[in-house]
Amino acid sequence: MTITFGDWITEIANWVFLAIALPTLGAAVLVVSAKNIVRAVLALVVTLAGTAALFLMLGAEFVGWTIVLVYIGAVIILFLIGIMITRAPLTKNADLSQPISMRVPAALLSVILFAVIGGAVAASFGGAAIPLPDEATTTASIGETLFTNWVIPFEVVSFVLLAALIGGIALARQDPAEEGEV
Amino acid sequence: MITGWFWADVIVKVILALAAMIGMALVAIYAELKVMSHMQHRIGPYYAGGRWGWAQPFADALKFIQKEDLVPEGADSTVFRAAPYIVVAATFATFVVIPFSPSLVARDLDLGVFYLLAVSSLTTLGVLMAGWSSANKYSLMGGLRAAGQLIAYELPLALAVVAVVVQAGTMSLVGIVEAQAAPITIGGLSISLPFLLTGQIVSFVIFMVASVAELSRIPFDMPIAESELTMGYLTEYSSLRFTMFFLGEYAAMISMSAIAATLFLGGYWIPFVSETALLYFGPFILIAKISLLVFFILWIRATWPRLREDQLQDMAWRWLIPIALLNVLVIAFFKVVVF
Amino acid sequence: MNEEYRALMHRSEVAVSVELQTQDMTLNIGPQHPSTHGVLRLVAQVDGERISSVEPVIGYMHRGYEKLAEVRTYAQMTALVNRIDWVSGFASEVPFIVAVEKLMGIEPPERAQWIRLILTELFRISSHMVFTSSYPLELGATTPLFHVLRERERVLELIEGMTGGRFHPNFNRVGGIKPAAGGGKTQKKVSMDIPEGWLEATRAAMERVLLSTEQSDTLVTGNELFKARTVGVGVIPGNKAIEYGLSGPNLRASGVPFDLRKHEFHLPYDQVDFNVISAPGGDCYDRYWVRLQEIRESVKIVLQAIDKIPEGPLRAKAPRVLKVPKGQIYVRGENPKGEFGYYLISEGGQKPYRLKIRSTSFSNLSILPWVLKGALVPDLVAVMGSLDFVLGDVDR
Amino acid sequence: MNDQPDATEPLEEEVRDPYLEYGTALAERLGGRAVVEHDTIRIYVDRSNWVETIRRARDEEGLDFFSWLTGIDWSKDVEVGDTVAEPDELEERFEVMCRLSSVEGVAGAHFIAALPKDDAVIDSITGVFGGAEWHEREAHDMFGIEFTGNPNLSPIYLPEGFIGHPLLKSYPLLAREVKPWPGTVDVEDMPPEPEEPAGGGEA
Repeated sequence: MTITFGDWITEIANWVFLAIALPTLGAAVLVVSAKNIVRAVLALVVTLAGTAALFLMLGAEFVGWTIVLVYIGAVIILFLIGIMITRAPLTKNADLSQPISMRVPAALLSVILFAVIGGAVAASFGGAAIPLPDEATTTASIGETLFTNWVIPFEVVSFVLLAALIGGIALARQDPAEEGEV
Repeated sequence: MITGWFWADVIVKVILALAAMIGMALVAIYAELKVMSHMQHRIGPYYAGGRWGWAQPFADALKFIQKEDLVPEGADSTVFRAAPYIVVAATFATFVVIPFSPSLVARDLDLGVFYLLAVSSLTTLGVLMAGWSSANKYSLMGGLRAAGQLIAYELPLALAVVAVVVQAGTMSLVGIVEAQAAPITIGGLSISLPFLLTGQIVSFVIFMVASVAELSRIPFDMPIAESELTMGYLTEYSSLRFTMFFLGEYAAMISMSAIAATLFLGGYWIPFVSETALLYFGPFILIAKISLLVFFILWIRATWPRLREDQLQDMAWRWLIPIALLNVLVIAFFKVVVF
Repeated sequence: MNEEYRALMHRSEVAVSVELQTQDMTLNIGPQHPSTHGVLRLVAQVDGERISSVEPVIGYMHRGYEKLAEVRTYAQMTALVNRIDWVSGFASEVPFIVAVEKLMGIEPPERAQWIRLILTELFRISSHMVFTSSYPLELGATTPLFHVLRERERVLELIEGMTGGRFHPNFNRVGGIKPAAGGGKTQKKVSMDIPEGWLEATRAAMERVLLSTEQSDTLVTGNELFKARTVGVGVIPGNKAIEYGLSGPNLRASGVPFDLRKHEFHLPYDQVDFNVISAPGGDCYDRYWVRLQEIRESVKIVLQAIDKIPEGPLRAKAPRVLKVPKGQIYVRGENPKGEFGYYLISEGGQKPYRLKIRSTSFSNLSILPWVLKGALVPDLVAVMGSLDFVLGDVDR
Repeated sequence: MNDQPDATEPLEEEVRDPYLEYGTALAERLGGRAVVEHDTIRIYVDRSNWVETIRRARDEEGLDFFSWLTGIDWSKDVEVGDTVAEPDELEERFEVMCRLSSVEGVAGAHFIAALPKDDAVIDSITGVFGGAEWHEREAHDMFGIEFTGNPNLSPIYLPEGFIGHPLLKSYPLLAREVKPWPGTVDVEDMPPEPEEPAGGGEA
């Protein structure tokens, strides 16, 4: 079944989709084009928030709020702290602007990547629509599947994360003896 | 599906929640003025509005608003201007899921608790933005302190909540209240008790400590420590934007107390009151519990000096988080094995 | 491109391997800052929250008292000197007046000496109470301020009842003290003495002061958070304190039990019984604790003095126009903040030839760069507050 | 430390003056000339011995408490204030005066080194007492005395670019110049900004 543009545009939800998607897209462009590193990160926040909102629209509440909690609430904050502790000039960062010779291939690559992924998704799902879940969200079922069918991958992933955590601490922590030598 | 009524419903609820937030924040400001005064043997506000100086918070707000809205030279004005909105919006968003009675809740999300944690973490973002964009070293240091503090205490806070979720078996706030209202049978005696009395006392203490830290209130108010950083990330703010931060702070205090009351003290529910009565008296019951917790937070402020940033981090990572983890373990054990 | 990239890699590697190259930030604290007690500026080099060096910039309140002294008559100077350390004005008046009296060979009557002693101690109580009230405030505790200042008000009322002024009594005269406040020409005889009921009021007020120290004990002294912020913070060992000329409670908190009241007897301190409070730690907590205990000792002194104060005139005969014979003298006294002294050079005539003011806070503050090296920014506030300086006393 | 005068005994009416005895003995040991009046011990030392004397006073005499350091401008020509009593006998000079005392008793002495006015340079005692730094900076501000060896002899009180040394006897007190003391208030205009901030004998 195909959806005409007329059908599409009369549906109020699609307006909401546009209201979210367009700023998200704009913010995404801003992330790579911003002249100030903190602003770029803040634009990334908007992009992520938009993505989260799209997930919410699709009824994937758990994923949506996870993006907010993990990406905006933790990852971005750590980005910002890292930047601000080391250097956070309020002016433009000179080393952020790349020469044209680097911009053009980057833009080209992005467009190709988008085309490939978009094409692949469209080709495999086409106009297939998944009905929005009713009242209950899918969180319970996510949890259930995670801890029954996928419990081993889940544990493996958490183990990897733990290892990464320990590795991070080991890297960041200065050895007192070494410090003494220097 | 989404209909026109859906949007009308949303708008009405948003306005109601906004009114509740601002109204309760103003009351909290007034309470702070009065409670602190009496603890310090002062009279406190006395003239504004006549009796008991009840209009003092309004007068304060008006005074702040009529000041000049300054953006410091050299500041990143877009970010600077946006920061207070983020803080207020994040605080406001928490009011959406707080149930004031079985039916009086803007939106009872299935993921209520998860949503709360996600949304309240956005405050950090606003604070960091405010600190960085002010072009002021005190502000930057204050913002960094705030962020470090909020990150450190998000963890014990979440873990304390996890313990409650494990016991209740749901993340919906209404569900959690109902779980507390459900009677437990010990021997022949059937009784319903709030979670505080049924094994969550450790979680409650951790939650309260962490929430005071999240609120940046004494003894954890290093981000705005006036004797060190003048006013931290708020230093450069004036006028309406300062008022927003100010209101946001007190609204956050209310919302944190409301969450604590809901999670641990039974929210709008108290024993021996029928379902129907709760429909009408629920809000008052919840507000009474909130007041109790707010008073507790004010009391702390009147009593204690502030800690140092490293001591605060020490406390979070070396004490609160391990204890909270252990607590989750114990509660999960009881939940799975004993009951 | 490749080479550039390699250079970039190289650079980053170097930066990481040496150490994380973060630049020290210059943090300008003051001259208008809530914790500097006035116009003091600290130029601190901070690495994150750690202070690598701090340079106090003083002189914003320099009023040139030593120069002014050379154009003021001795009588005019008493009004000036109690403005040096305005929290304890009377205590800084006394050594000056004593210096003039000694040069002129005038011995003030006993009663005047005792009144000087009582007032000095009242000002000490008042000054220490300012400290015990405001120091917790620097650490974020608001309530002690109100509880302590409320009782300090009683002390100020006493001072006002006697001298007519709350801060700047200007009450000393060469040869004794000024006639007490109150009364007019018609009541000259009555008003020439301590106001009626003043001694009883003092006794009552001292009760309140003791009560307030107990309140401080329960609210502040034992407070775990207060201890966490102050114990082991800003440690000044005894020998450093001596080297930098720290005196008063700051010195005694470093384990040096030196109190001028036990050595210099231009006021009858030899006739009252009190302990020299000292603490071994040299940290902020000890500096707080010593001052709190000294309030109790001062109360003890005042109560004894009330019992011992003899009857008699308030003022010895002194010429109306003060001409001080040639000579040099140094008189020091135990100001609430420490050794406060005047080196007075008179070449005859009505004005000093040179007056060197040994102000306590100047020396007490001079240790700040040493003690703050390597401290954290929050400790800066804790240490600075614990030194209990008055900017007027630093800048003179 | 045995030579400390015992101040608990009344000093007057006694034949022996403990301060005088202590001061003379101290000066003898440290190599200086003692003048004692009004219980104030002054020990005049040569400026070449300045640091050495201070160090010895600290190490050998137990005078380890650094109280203060300042300067005195002895001058016949006095712009403000009173002149000296016998101007003819006065030798124009600076004096650098440092008070050391003990934290165990009343013992204490003022060490004084005279400096000629055209060569007001003396060694810094910051190596002996770290606390002397600020005091020397103050004396440098107020009198223009140079302290060789002071690590940071920048102005401490005076604003940057200030010309002149306020505590010199030749330095006019501007307020006194335009308005005789005790002055009538608000009669004259404010003094115009001086072209050259009052330096030496400008007035």
